[in-house]
Amino acid sequence: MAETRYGMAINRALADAMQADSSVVLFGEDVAAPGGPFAVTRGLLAKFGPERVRDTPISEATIAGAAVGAAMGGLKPVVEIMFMDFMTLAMDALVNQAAKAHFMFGGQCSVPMVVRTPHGGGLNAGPQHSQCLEAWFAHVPGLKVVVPSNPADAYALLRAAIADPDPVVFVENKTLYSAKGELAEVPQPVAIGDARIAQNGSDVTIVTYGASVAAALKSAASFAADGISVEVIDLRSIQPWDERAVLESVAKTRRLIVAHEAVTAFGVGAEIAARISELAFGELAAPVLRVGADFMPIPFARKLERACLPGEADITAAVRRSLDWKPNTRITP
Amino acid sequence: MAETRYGMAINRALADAMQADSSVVLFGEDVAAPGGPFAVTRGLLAKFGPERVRDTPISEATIAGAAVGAAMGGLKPVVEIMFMDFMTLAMDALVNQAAKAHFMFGGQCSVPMVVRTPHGGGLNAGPQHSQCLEAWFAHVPGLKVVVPSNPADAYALLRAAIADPDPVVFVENKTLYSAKGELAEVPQPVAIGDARIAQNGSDVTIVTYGASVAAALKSAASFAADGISVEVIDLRSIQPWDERAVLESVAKTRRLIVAHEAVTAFGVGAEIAARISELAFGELAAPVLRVGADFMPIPFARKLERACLPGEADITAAVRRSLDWKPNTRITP
Amino acid sequence: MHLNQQQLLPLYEAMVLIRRAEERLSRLFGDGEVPGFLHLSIGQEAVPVGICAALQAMDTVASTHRGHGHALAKGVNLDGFFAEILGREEGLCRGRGGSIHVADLRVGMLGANGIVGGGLPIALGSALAHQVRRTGGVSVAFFGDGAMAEGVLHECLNLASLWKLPLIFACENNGWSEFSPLDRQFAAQLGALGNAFGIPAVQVDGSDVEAVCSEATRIVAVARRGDGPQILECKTFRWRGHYEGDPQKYRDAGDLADARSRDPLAVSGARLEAMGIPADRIRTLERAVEARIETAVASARLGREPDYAAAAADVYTQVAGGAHG
Amino acid sequence: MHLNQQQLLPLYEAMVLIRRAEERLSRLFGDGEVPGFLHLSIGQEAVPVGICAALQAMDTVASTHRGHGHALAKGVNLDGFFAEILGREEGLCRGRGGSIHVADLRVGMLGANGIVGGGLPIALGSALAHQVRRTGGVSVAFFGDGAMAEGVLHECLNLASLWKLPLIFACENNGWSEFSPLDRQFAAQLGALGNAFGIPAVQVDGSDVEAVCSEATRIVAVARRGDGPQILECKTFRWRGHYEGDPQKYRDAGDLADARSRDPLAVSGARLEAMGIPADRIRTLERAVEARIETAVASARLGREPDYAAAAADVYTQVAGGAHG
Ligand SMILES: Cc1ncc(C[n+]2csc(CCOP(=O)(O)OP(=O)(O)O)c2C)c(N)n1
Ligand SMILES: Cc1ncc(C[n+]2csc(CCOP(=O)(O)OP(=O)(O)O)c2C)c(N)n1
Ligand SMILES: [Mg+2]
Ligand SMILES: [Mg+2]
Repeated sequence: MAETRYGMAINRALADAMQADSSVVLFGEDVAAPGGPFAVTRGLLAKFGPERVRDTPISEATIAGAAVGAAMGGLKPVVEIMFMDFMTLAMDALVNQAAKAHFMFGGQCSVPMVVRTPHGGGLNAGPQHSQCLEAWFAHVPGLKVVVPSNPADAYALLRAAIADPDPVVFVENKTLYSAKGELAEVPQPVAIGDARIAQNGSDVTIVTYGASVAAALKSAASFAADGISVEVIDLRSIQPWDERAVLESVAKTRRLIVAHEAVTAFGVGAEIAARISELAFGELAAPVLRVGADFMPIPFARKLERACLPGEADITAAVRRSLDWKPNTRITP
Repeated sequence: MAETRYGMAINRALADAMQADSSVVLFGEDVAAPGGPFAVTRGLLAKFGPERVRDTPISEATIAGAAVGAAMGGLKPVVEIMFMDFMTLAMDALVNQAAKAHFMFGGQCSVPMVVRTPHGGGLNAGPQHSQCLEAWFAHVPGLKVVVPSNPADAYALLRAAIADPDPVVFVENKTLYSAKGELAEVPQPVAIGDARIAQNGSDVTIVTYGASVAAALKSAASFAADGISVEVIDLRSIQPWDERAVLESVAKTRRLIVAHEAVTAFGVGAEIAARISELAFGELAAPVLRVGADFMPIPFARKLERACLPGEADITAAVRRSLDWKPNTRITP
Repeated sequence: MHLNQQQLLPLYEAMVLIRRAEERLSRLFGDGEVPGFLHLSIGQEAVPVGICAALQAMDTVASTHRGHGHALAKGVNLDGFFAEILGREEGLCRGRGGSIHVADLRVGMLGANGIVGGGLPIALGSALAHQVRRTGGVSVAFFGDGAMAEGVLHECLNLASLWKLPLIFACENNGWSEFSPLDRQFAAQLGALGNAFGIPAVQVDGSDVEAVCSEATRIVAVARRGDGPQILECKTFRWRGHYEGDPQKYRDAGDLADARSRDPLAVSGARLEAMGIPADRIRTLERAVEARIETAVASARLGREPDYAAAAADVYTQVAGGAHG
Repeated sequence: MHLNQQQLLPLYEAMVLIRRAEERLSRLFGDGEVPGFLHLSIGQEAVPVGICAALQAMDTVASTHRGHGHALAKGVNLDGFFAEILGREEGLCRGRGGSIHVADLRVGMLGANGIVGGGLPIALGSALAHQVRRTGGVSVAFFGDGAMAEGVLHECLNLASLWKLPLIFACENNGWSEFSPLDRQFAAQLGALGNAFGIPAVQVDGSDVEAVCSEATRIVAVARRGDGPQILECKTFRWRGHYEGDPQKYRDAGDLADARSRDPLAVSGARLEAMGIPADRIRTLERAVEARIETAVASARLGREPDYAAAAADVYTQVAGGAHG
């Protein structure tokens, strides 16, 4: 076991995957010589050479589209889109080509590609550099979406994503790059679609992923002092997501909060809330509550951004609301 | 009152808006001389001239981006993206520019633009020409999204969208273009965000929009024969959506189905189901159920496409499930 | 440069195959047997045939919405081709894609494409795979004149040039982008554009399969030996509407007459005649092609309806475990 | 072409304003007073100043992530500028945008932009508005050399040419795209590319404000009289890192020395000296600029924290009714 930063865990996963499989190639803006905008790909050019590690021009549509063709041609491309906000420029290749090729060509081929991209705010980077858009991709049959919350999962899920035959959107979080965590000498594998119980509990369940996991754990710890036992599930994968793990937890706690950094409205939490509200309808002691960013572009100024993004306090408030919920509480229209 | 086709109602709305306001301009692929791929813009070039009605090259990113600049420059552009699947190429301008300019520039300007685009299957047009992607846009603060289901609403909502100071994604439906309906000489206005009770009922509510409204109404009619009274709400607007209308209906029926043509998972229905499950938790007699397309790219062959897309039978089955729901029904993980 | 008999005859035959297959599809469409949209390349046959004749089996092509010619010239299975367009389980894509998504990866046909310009970066990625894996293969991106307006062309010209990829930009310039003529769609000449990126470009008479083939052979060799991307612009003519059923009101009689005046089959037919190939030998060849087509149509018609459960289970590559949705 | 004293002095002053404002921002950033990222254009001042000097008030400019120069040269309110970058309610964008989204619509500054290439179609749309509304105005799209790789440039060159829009493509070629040099990013010359679309292109020394201004004046007049889009490529130098805090390990000492050897302020300063302007007059001018900046900084520091409730209520244009979310 060694302590590693999230960014370095990704670096190691890339290096190990490239070592293990010569068909893995990397390309993206500033990923080769400069070592990546967040230093995540540092050293890989030197290790694997300019044929397999390439800087591209600022051409997101073609980065993603070329990955599709390269994957169909026998490579396993891992490409980087520098900020998730710029995925807007790569949508066609991902949604109309990568996601559909396997199905629409009748299973003739697979498209084993990974798009790494960081989402999230917290850096006062403003409305065009802070978005969490993973719900879009989860809505597209044929894409997989993962969002690791810690170094060990980042390593394992990236290895799983690279090994996966299908296109995976691998969402990183800018504020997590420097976060530390244990990463074993021989890391444990993680299957895409398997959630992780980050904290066992019995009174209420928080389902979350990415940077919000830390906030949820803090909230859970604060409740422990009051003798309230909060279970925290780190979803890790968004598409597919681990419905069974959530149902099992809710069967026990009968109360569910879904928390993420993305805007609440029409976000990932909507699907989870809708699905669990349906499947566990008779079991729930309170409505499923959601915590996410307020409905606005992520603002620049420190105070505004802080107020907009969800944090521990918002999660705690939601847990309270859930615990305090009375059967006759009715919010009228 | 005169019977008009949905496509012609849109045509008339465009003509009336252009007549009323010389700052309204149209551009898009084949919208001018050819009169539009679905003949929706026919005659407008002749009426309003080549300065205001323009064919563009196949450049979706620039069509949308130019609309932003034109709107900031005092025009009211109404642009067309030929199939909603091609919105993948126009995401940046819509999401990072149009949606955010008003907010991110501190309210200095508005971006009064409309993007018209048809979604939906039913034409065996295959995986890249049949998608319903409105959930993506509803997730983006700053965009409005409307999806009219009939000629009168198409007319009124398009006028409202053009008059609106903010960017509106105006979603049409390919199979509805030839659908007929009444359109008054002086049509009634409709406000963006106002739902319509398409059918009054008291036992169960179906919330829906677009082409699924017709299927819901048929399903409702089939239940009427059995003495079951189904209320059908045509949402008309997706962002913002009429929460109050849905809550009012559910207060009465205590049972809710959300139906749309888009893929169910992470679709518009997820938000509605999540929200109503939360707000009306204590009032619901059964879980909110969703009806949508199965989780796959929309397939080409007739049989496959029919099986994938939701229809009257699927809605009817969901209504039955809702009515038959017993408190002890528990779907275990 | 002229080809000899042994060289020209198979190209002629390949063009006849495309022509007759599409004529057959047109009738099937008229009879309601083809679901969805249908875009025919009748009149343009010399382009895919001339280019694919310059390719090897390992070489790859990414195609367009008007992709039947590319598919057939690259050698996709004929039965599977018809079965796909008729929406059958036996189709190349098991009925999930249709005309606009015909693909046969076994022969390097990476798929027709419903997105104008969508094949360009796919072909570029395929060329990258050839380069990195040192397959010795080249990749071809077919695209129409209308596609030239898409930004992705620019990105691909740039990246292909920077990376010296074995990529052929094959433009089928038929002068129309749906219902709009080229001069209202694109302000540049492709050659000048390519040259700006340092990419050599040639224009050929896309109705003359010999001209197409000889230029293609030359530039494919250049690309194959590692000298970077090449542009081949083929001037050609769309005989039919943008899609079957298009009334073509936007098109005047002169334009249509012009189009029909350059028939690739007539051009090569005249050459074969001049070489002294007897007319009945040609006729026999044509009959054989027609027979193959009828067999394929008959077998497609007998095909099964696609299996929905199989489709639903095949959204992701089937490996152990993993439910989605 | 040389300018006279009356012409050059205000340009010099405008360059000093940008230089000193950015130097001040750099210090504020170092002190933790500027949230987020900060991209400075020190060394490039002659480009925005020379171009904006050729514009009228009604003309519009769309800018980039490195947009302070464009903003200040177009005349945005200085207090609002600093207040925005410091994240204050009094900021041009009420603290919601920051450095990378500075905008002042009143003076035709359509916004800095966080999306590389994002300003191009916006400027094009603005040019369309000028054309349709017959304002007589022109629109300028500023973009960097790195942005040339984005497909949207191609689309905009094409559409601007087809529609003969009053649009200036103003490239600030500083040789770097973040941490990567131009020759590894773009395979074409912008001039050749523009010419392929029939768009006239000129290159100027972007460190010489007179050269920039006189070329800009000429082509703006061409565009304004309806003769279509124009390209102005300004060779310039980025003195600082891509962003403040960038250690620039990728850049060798020679490149940095080259950059600093062409200082727009020195170039024009020498001209002013040669014209016989006394050094103390220049110094007075500089002091006045510095004083304005200090006033703006002081007022920004005194500014209020932005109002969250107001922001939340302003996602859509405020008209009667309508809740969202
Ligand atoms: C991205 C995108 N935009 C628009 C369309 C609609 N469309 C299909 S074919 C076509 C014209 C293409 O013209 P061209 O590239 O010249 O090919 P041709 O039809 O002449 O073979 C258009 C606009 C599309 N399929 N994809
Ligand atoms: C679409 C997009 N891709 C990538 C980036 C990240 N990025 C910001 S600036 C930049 C380099 C831009 O270079 P250039 O256009 O030459 O402008 P300069 O920084 O030199 O002024 C990159 C890649 C971005 N902001 N937007
Ligand atoms: Mg064409
Ligand atoms: Mg640069």
